Amino acid sequence: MDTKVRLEIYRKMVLSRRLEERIAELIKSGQAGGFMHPGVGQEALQVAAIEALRPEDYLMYAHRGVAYWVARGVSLGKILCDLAGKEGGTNRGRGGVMHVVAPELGILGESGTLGGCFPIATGAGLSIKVKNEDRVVLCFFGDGTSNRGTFHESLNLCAVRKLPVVFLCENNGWAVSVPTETSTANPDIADRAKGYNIPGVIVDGNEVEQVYEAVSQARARARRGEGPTLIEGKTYRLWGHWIGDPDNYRAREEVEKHWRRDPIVVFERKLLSDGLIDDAKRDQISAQAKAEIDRAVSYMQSQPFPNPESALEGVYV
Amino acid sequence: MDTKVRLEIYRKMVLSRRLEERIAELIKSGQAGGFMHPGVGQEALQVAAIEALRPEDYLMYAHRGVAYWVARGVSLGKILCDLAGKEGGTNRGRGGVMHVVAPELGILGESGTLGGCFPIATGAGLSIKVKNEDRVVLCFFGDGTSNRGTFHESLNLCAVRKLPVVFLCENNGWAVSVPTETSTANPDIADRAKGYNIPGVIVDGNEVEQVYEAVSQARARARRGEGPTLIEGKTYRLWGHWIGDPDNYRAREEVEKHWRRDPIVVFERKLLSDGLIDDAKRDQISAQAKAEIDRAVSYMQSQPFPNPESALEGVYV
Amino acid sequence: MRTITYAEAIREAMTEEMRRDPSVILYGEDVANFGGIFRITAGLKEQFGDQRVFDSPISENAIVGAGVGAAITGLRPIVELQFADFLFTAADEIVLKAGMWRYVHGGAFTIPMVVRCPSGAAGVGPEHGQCPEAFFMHTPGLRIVSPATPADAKGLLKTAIRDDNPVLYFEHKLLYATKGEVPDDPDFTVPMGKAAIRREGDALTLVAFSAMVPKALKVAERLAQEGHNLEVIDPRSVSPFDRSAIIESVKKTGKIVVAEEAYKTLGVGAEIGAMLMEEALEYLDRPLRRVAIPDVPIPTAAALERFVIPNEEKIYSACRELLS
Amino acid sequence: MRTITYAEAIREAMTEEMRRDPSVILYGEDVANFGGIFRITAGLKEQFGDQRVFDSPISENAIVGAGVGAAITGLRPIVELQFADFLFTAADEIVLKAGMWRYVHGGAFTIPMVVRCPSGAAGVGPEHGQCPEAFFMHTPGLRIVSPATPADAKGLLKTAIRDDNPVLYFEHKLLYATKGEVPDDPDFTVPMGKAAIRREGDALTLVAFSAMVPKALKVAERLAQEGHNLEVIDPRSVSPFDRSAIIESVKKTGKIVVAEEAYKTLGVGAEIGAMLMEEALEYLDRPLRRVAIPDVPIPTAAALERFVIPNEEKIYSACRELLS
Ligand SMILES: Cc1ncc(C[n+]2csc(CCOP(=O)(O)OP(=O)(O)O)c2C)c(N)n1
Ligand SMILES: Cc1ncc(C[n+]2csc(CCOP(=O)(O)OP(=O)(O)O)c2C)c(N)n1
Ligand SMILES: [Mg+2]
Ligand SMILES: [Mg+2]
Repeated sequence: MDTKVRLEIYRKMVLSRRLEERIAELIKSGQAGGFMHPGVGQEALQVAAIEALRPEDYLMYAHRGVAYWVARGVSLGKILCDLAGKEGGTNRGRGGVMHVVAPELGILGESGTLGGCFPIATGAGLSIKVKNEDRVVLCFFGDGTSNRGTFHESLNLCAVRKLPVVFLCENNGWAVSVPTETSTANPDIADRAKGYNIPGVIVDGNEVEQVYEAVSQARARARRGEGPTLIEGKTYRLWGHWIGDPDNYRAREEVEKHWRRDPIVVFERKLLSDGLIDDAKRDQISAQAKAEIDRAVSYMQSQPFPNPESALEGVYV
Repeated sequence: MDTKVRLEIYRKMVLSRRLEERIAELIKSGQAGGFMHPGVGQEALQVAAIEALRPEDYLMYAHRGVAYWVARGVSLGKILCDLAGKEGGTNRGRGGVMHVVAPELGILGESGTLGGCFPIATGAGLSIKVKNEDRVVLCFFGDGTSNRGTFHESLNLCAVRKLPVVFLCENNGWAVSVPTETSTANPDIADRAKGYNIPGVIVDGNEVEQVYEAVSQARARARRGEGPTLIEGKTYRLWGHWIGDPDNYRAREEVEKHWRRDPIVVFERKLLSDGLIDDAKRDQISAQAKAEIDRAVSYMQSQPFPNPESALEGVYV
Repeated sequence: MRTITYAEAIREAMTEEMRRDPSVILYGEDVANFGGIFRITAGLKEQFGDQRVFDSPISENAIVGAGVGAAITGLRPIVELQFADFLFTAADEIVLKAGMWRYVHGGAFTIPMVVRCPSGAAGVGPEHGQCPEAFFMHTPGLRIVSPATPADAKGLLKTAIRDDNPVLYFEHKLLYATKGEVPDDPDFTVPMGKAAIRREGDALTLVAFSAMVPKALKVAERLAQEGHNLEVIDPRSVSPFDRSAIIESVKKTGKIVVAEEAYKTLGVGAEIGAMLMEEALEYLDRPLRRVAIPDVPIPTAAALERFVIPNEEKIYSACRELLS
Repeated sequence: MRTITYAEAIREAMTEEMRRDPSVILYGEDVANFGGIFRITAGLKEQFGDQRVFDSPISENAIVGAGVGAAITGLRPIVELQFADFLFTAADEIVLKAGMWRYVHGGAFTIPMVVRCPSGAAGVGPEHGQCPEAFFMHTPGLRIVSPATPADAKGLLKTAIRDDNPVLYFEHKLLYATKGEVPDDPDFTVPMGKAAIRREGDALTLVAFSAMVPKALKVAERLAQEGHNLEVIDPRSVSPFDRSAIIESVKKTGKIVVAEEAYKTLGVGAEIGAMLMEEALEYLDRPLRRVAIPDVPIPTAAALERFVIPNEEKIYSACRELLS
């Protein structure tokens, strides 16, 4: 894996982590509201997968954190404005952080009803196929979300029409308070691929290289016109389901065990041992992240709340 | 397989076939209307599976013909009254032949929207489990119907809660005019079982013994508390999708090829060669069927149309 | 002008728009090889190929949701649901996705999609026979069109396909075979949101759309012979909804009957009644009459269906009551 | 009488009914281990075990449809949807299965199920913040209940659980923490279909339900100080719908304002307006006023949400206009 790519992935993972830590402060201090579902612990899966894309590809992200947007290059200031319900964000306070959008980056938005992502991603794949374009769709979703009927309908439709869609399950073992085994008869989501005659791949979602490799191969397959791939990344949600979640439904030991596999620490060690970064470089990256976030926060604070009457605009073209 | 059972299955297959032939005449002569989807060609699958049930079991039949009801013992007269929209049937003209029902026989009705059957069957399984009863649910559905999202949600829920439900796919190769390969990425529906950690079994749906055996085993498994089984019976729809279907989308040769595997002829040959019936017996069974149907038709003709005002009754308890 | 059927008008509109704009595609169950179970799409696959016209699995959520996904990425999908009732199986995709994806994402996208929905009671019960316009009229973000004539069927479908908003297009099964004159001009379109005054009069305002229009016109003729000149208004689309056409008419007539094939409670007639109470109270000299399904699921048997579906007799007596 | 919260009242009703009748079960996402994301079901799994109280997958169609299947085979399921908006993801199961399974099968079954739906805008947009009563009020076969007080929350939920019809029970998220007196009698129930006159008066009829009731009462107090005695009517259920309570009140006041948290077009206010135009036209001396969401999806940002959701100020000025 290319060094520049690895460093870029590391930088974005750190930036995402720092941003979520800051967002937690903003929410706790009442400077921002909104339904924020932190992605702490899943950054390797999210960032590495998106780095494997090309600029022209489409992205359907999941509800789990900011790393998708950071990886794709959405300005942090805009993300914070969406969080705070201000102008200057991506959706003018209409949809908040649940609907961050950036068509110019291929980011198609989010469905607040889980599983709404699958048919939309399918339709984007249909566009690519019909228009014969050189791009793919990457669709993230959680293990719990994989139990919506839309998963089944969409994977079958994509597979039978050989649409260029990569489905990436972030299996973090939980859906809010429900462990995967309690809700999901076969906790290996990738085993469902056989039912659609498509490849099903399981990777360690906290291992940057495995994720990057799997998504790259799935992307290539999609571009060869061979259709979708179902990738499952095993990972873990280190924070609560949302900011404010009592998180009293998981054993502390379980959570602590996974902190020891914190993907940022894991990846950092590798980069250090491979000599790609040293302590100075690491501190610099983290300092740069802090500075960038500071700028974003003041941008957000400088932005006005939307004009109330503007709520009436833009329902129809 | 018990001789009495085999003969009973044969009798019901013949009775079902003759009844559908008569229904076709009634519809063409305008004596009955309704959305009739004939099951000609699928009687082995339908009758043998239902014979493998016990009287206390629940049945969710599919939209494909009369054999389910005949096998379960619904009076032919009632079926014809539902078809003709008359009193004396099972639903007083409310739902017609699409909603034949008989709680006393465990027949729970039909969902006119395909795939509505799966969650309902799941709920019946839930009742059995919660009340700890000694019965199972048998849920029929077509290959096309298996692409509804409700299939996925229900199989997963039944599997994860180990509900006593037997899912039986009648894969007849077509959904109206669409061949299974065109709509279904993996035409072996049973391959989806792996995604739910349950057994997936493929049988020749035109072979009475195979079907009876598979359903008996699935029923036993369900009763042992081990949960659902997904059975797929490969079969073929010998008539059009509905009575009146031009059926111009299938190659004549294909249809003729399958007529040579007409399950009634196939089974009849076996019974003859096994010496369980002779020509006289066969003619007698067919004559009895005709007589029974004649009685049913005159019962239907003797029944009144429902009183129009009665349409307002029974929306609420 | 040529005389063609409502079904042919729909097919013509799709054919012309697909020829005109390569981004228009069509899919749904049985639409390609079979040409649709009502034969509306016959021949389109042969003309436009199996990438632009294809058969989909029986997966209504994916059918509708993929339409939204395709629309926000540059196509103009026409999706056919086999029966309008199946909108319920895809209600999240219809209401919260098609209807709101643009708004919640701050206007980042347009959603130029059309969902064709064969509607109407025809002896097939409440899962294959409803006219669910009113359900979706409550939702912001959707356009809802219900043509009553071949000309409107063609002109409104062309407008819907060219429109950048999601459109639910209700085609009544019992109108498919009806004939009418349709302009030859390939650019003939009918705007959404503009009611058609099917007949001018000052005695009473009779509002009807879709399959109720021919029934309303027969009633109007019958009452004309009895000396009452009815004004028959066909809104043609309930979103956008030509409120002023109805209000202006009622200011003239002071009486209104609404005939529709929806359940009475919160049918389109409810919105009309409330709107008039808000904006034309002083002009109303007689109570509102709504001729609609008496809040029971549509029964299958002909004897029962006939009793609950509005017919000429019921519309006639509602009008008569107000005129006496 | 004890003073408890709306949330506690809901929990009490479930607890008592589950104790009373072993056929009552409860399931939904996060209801068992976590006690529900709004903590409404806390402790129930511990009391009734993991067969009667369990966590379901994120599968709304199966959740609701299995409720119907369980109900027709002898259980009385209470299913919780995490947000009322998810009714759309299961609309076929709600409208065509729960609502019509009994009718299309000729009355062969009863469907004693309750779907608990947390409703209401709370800074979470149109996929987690709607009050969709009006959508489902159009459908025959469903009961629809929207309590405004702890006493009604408890009494109506107990009635709903004991009822043999499917009930959509809307519990407004912003009411969970509100307190009120609730009778001690474990057999205290509140009938569906009986409006509560929250305040008697003759100046104007103000109809409000769910979270609009406290707002309406504040407005009524304010106007009382200005010398206008409002009658505040809380229908409590929109199916069955206590039409006569509203009609009788309007015959007395001649003026009506409807405040609701639904989209204005075809909101409950539309049915009320049409009904009054049918049955009380001659008594109305002022136009109808509907205070509702101005037909836009509910925006997420507080500044925008506040602008579209009916508040005291908007209800007040609507009343004031009619009173002047
Ligand atoms: C259709 C639907 N059902 C339920 C919810 C509420 N909800 C939001 S996130 C969540 C858990 C999702 O779990 P998973 O898919 O595993 O993603 P994770 O939160 O673990 O990242 C639930 C139940 C929803 N938004 N939409
Ligand atoms: C949700 C839904 N979509 C479509 C239909 C219309 N429809 C009725 S039968 C049928 C074909 C079903 O195919 P399959 O499940 O294979 O059963 P078969 O008819 O082959 O026995 C279709 C599309 C329906 N009733 N419900
Ligand atoms: Mg998860
Ligand atoms: Mg089939």
